[in-house]
Amino acid sequence: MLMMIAKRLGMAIPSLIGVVIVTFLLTRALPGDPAAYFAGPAATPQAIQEIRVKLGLDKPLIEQFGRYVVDLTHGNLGTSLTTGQPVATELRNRLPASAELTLLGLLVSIVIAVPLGILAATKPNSILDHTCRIISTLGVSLPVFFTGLVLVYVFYFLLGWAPPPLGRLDVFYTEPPHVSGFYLIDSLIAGDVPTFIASLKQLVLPALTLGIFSLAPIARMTRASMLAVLSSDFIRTARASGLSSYTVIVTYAFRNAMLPVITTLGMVFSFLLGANVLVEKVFAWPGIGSYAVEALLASDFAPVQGFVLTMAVLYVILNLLIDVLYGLIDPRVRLEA
Amino acid sequence: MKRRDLLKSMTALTAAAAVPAPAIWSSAKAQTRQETLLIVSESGPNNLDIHGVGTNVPGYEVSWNCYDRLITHEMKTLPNGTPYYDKTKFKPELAEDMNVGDLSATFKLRKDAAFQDGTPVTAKDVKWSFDRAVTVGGFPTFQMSAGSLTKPEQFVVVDDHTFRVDFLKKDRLTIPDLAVIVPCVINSELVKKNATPQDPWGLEYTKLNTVGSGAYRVTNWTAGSQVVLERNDKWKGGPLPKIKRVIWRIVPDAGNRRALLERGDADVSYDLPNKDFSELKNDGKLTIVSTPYSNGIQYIGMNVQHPPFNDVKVRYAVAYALPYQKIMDVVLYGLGKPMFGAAADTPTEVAWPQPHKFKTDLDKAKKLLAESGASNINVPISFDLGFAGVNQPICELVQESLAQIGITTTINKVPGANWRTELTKKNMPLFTNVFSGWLDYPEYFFYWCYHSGKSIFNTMDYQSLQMDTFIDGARAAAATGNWDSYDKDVKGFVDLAYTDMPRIPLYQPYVNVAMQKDISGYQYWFHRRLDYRTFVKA
Amino acid sequence: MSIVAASPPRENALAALIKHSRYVISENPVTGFAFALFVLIVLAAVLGPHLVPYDPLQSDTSEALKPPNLHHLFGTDQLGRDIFSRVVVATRLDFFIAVASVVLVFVMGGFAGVAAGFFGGWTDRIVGRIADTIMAFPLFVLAMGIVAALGNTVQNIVIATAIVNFPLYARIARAEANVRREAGFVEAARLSGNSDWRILAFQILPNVFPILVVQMSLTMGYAILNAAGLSFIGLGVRPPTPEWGIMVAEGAQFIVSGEWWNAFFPGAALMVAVFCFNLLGDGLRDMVDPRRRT
Amino acid sequence: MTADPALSVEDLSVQFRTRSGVVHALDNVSFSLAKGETLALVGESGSGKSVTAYAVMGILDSAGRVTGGRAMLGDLDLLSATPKQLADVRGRKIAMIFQNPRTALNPIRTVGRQIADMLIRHGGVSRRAAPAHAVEMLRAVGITDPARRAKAYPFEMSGGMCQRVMIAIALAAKPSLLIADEPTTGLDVTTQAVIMDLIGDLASDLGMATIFITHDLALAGQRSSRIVVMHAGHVVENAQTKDLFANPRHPYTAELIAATPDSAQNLDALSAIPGSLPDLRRADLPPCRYSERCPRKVAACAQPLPQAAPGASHIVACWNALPDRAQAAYPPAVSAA
Repeated sequence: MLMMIAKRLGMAIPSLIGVVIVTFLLTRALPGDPAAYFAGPAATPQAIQEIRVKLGLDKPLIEQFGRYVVDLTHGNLGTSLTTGQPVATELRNRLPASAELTLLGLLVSIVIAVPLGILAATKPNSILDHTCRIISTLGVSLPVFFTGLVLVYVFYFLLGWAPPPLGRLDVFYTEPPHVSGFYLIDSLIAGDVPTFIASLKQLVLPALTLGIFSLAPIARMTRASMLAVLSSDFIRTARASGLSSYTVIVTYAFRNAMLPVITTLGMVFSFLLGANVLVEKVFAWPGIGSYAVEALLASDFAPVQGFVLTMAVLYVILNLLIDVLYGLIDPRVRLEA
Repeated sequence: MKRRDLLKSMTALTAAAAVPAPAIWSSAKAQTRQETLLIVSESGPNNLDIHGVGTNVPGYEVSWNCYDRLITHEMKTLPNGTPYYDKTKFKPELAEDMNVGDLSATFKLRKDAAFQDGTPVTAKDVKWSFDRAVTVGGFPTFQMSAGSLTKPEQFVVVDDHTFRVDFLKKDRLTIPDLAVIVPCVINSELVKKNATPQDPWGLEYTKLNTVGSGAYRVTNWTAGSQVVLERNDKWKGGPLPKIKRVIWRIVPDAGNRRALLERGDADVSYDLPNKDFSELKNDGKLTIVSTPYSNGIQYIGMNVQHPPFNDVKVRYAVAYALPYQKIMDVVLYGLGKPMFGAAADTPTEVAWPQPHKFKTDLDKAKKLLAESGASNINVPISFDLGFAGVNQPICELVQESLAQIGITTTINKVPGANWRTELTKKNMPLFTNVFSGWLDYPEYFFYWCYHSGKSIFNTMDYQSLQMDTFIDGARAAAATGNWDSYDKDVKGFVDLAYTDMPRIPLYQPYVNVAMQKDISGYQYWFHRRLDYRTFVKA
Repeated sequence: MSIVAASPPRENALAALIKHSRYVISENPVTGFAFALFVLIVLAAVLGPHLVPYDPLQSDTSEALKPPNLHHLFGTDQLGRDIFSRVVVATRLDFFIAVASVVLVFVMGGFAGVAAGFFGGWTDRIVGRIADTIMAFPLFVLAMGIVAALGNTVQNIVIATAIVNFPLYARIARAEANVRREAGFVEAARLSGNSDWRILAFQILPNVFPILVVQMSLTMGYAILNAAGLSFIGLGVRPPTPEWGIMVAEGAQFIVSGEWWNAFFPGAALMVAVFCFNLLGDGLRDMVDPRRRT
Repeated sequence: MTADPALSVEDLSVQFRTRSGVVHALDNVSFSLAKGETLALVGESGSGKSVTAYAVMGILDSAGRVTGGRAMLGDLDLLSATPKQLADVRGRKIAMIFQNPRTALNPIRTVGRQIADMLIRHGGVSRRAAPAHAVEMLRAVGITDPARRAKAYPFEMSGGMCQRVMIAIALAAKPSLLIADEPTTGLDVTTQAVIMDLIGDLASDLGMATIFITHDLALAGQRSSRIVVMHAGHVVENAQTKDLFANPRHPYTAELIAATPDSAQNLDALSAIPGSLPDLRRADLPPCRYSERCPRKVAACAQPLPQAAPGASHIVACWNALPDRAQAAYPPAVSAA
């Protein structure tokens, strides 16, 4: 198992290097001039040039890249122009917000999509199957920001069931003491049930928005994988053995069918991290997605680079976790590795 | 619109029936809420110090409320009842007395004033702060220079509580310039302790910490998300503010901001789309205050150095082609003061802004364009995406109108952060923009916008010796109180601006603020941001 | 089901395809519905500007923000433009974005993937690395970055969408080519003296093609969503060009004030199109490879 | 035959609906077997042997549909039984073992637990006691070191061992009928014999009737007392094993016997059966599905197949059967309906 992890990490290194290079080049190609930004509204061209020299922006690209890499190895991701704070600090502060939201969104999606997929697979090509397919396809056919806005309009503005879309916690609650950075977890650790409820309420709509968006891939994969497993030899054996349909579907088929679904979850998570960017904007969510969008539009290099790098690292870690999880479920992987 | 009404009544019904989230607040929390002002806006500060590098406009609001200046403005009341700063009358803030001489002004500081860490405010701090403003460069230094405050030698510590500003020359903007946001007084000892050799003015420290003697201090700031300010109970610059805590949340989506206001969750917002303001105003559930920008104009600018707009006839053609009234109707919803279509016999006034005499007349526009001989004009029309709500429909309407006289345009959205970079380059042929000067004097506006100096707000790259003469003349005359000459020069530059027409004023925008009915005490300031100190929550 | 091992009767290939399609549609009526929708979308894309009652760019401030009525089926927008006309005319641009980006990625990803699968070795490694690197980005953010860096044009939106989908196509093509490399008919072609390139062009590509075509339909939906998302954060097509995404994004500000039709109709059009492409993709997959249906 | 058969299949017809048309997979298949009897279902692949077994077990895949007939297990018609009745019968009264034992077992569940699942479901064994019983079962099917093997996964075991496990699963509830579908396919020759012996021994120990499905006529001859020959979904001949070999009457059976490699026969005599199975999707299937490859085709073959005489012990469905050597003096053993 450890060997496998090490091997996976080794394989991830080239793509991380690729990410660093691509991000660097991409951000340098952004329009806008940080020197002009720093120099302020009334700057003379000379003043801008001075600042350019100070920021090292007059150096050849390759030298700038060298400096960037050296900074990276020291854990220095630079400072954001727009917010004026070190990127590493801000990413650290904002990452839990995004992670909590995305994970919950994924959870919502799994809770809805997996049963849908199973239902569809048990009766392929029935009305039920078509309905499941239409529901999940509809979910992925709506722009995620549109879904979010409509949910806010209906559940907050019209019905008043949801709290105002004002970020992670109602303004009159204080955040729970920082342990994991996840308000749901931290508030429980602190035994603060009202805060737990308040932060859960804030999470419901954005998580639902993300969940709806990612129904389709999970439901499809569950259905396909369930169909494949249900027609496999060992399910035939189980059915011929007269095991109860619950045992056949849940203990035998479902657990086997989950293996490809878990792999898909990795992709879906990455997909959701992208969608998050838009959802965070709608719900004023203080996550890294909204941070990156603002920075990108402002041609603010450092946060964009930091964000992409964080995402790439997350992606690698996530895939690793999935491999580990896969190994836990599937003895073939665990015992043969 | 029956459906709308239905929706509204539904909203009211459900609002009454729904178990409101705040029900779980304890009475203590309700109490807190009573003393807390919740503001929602589109964007937040990027720096808590106005002297900082690249501090944005929301950052000014923090500075205004967290730092004191030597002097500030008196209030007057507009005909509609809105308190409005009086540009001619000053009152002490940190100073208890001001004595303006011929070439200097002397200030006596309050003896009881103290910074929030308890250190008394002394003349030393004032000098350090002013030295900083004229030295750090960028916006603060430029703003100081607008009042002819450029050298540290001008700032003299007489004794601990006496401070003198020496004038380099007579300038009627010097005293007003001491009441703007920039010359704020900073706790110099505290900042020096946190300064580094690379950063002798401690800008990194004040970026994150408010270290003034002002009425509020920032206790929590998450960039792009929220700012929390707590009242300084020992504030001496004025009567103790009623609001104990201000929570300023950043809500990027305008629809959500309106929803928050309408449902009573937010107390104040000042950057909704005009349409929302106009509807909320008619709706009557909220208090809406609309005040024209002092010394501000939204305009269509043209680069006069390059074809096709180097030809004044083409500029006239554009001025006759603009869909002024359409813009007033569907972009502003009437929340703006027209700056076009003055009657032909209207005399030029000694005031700014004032309307020009062009109005939409496509035939005239076509004729002028034909006379100019320009053809096949195809230019981008640019706008600042940061204010897309107004700028984009303006550009779309302008594009449509210009197409009718044969000028083809493509709309070019410039992200907010790049807008100033683009302005600096002075190569956008056609654009819309808004400019408003803090100091409400015509010559101040013209100095920024029409003088052939290096101001980036002369976005048309307009260069005219005659214009420079008028502007410089007006400034000199104002300084010496030669009002006849002043009036002549002001009329001169206004007339010239409307004769050469490098930029076409559209309207004077309004500052709109929406508040819950139980909120009062809003005041209009030249900087157009909120002053928390006078707000009251009933 | 070992019983159908017998070879199917020979039929005219076209007749067989029609018969098979009819079967797929009868088995899956949703696909038939999606196909009908698709025809409608194509018609709107081709004929759109000739079908609409108003000039989609023509403002009429006296008619601004009118709710749907007989003259304006979908109502009017802030500048009094007819939303119905804008929605219909927008079909062409959205369809173009979808098709162009998909064709582009089909060519890029398809060739790279086939080459990687067929030649293996360094080609495979390089293509694999590029795909891995792209995959490590959150896709939407990468698309944003590309459009922000290259500039805000339709062309760049198309390029960005193609790039973020590259790994998907490259991988599918690679896997298919890899399997077929060892297949009997390729072996036979090789033994009869065909060059690698000939084999690639005449034996491998035609076999990989159908699998990728299925993917194309699914990606078309994604392309439209992607463009809409870019519009929402201000990176989409230039105003006042009608495009569904930007119309939804701009209409969103009118939802709370009750002018729901601004966002609703373009949103519905967008949803219907994406929905149709997705369902069609499913159906195509059934036709091309019955067992692969997921 | 016997008054109280273990299983009696009457006129079983099955169709499959596929994307290329309806497959007439089984057509009026009838046979029965007595308690304790071993019957072999023999035919080429695609002849419908397995489909017959699946139809009886109620585990046809979803495209398959029983269009007629009965399968009586005691008083219960398996074909019209409710899913619950079926589930109670399966494993308890009829069990089935399959070919390719390695894929026919749940890959991510230890074999011990798979046996325990059956014991808990049918054997009245408590959850707590089941693991120990499972070990006993493994011992009973001749697995060495059963306690350790119970914790192994199928992929860790050889094919032979997996088949033993499957037998253990099948016999866990001591059923009265075992269907063994090509139980030795995929096993090496020595293992094949061992497994067949094991099945035979356990069947006689338990007094169990056995249906043995195979394409290997010689193996069927060694292991069964009665043979049912199937071709393209029809039963073409049904006779006592000795009788069948001594006196094959259907031309197809005769060809099969001739094609069977037998140590007694010269390899040169091995002849292949000409032609292949007809396409069962055809709408114009001839009444006798062998007629198109039959060397003895006569005009009568265009009529519906002859009906078996009630109570006949040697049934042949052919208008032009080979002469009955045992009863050559008599007219054909079948008569027209």
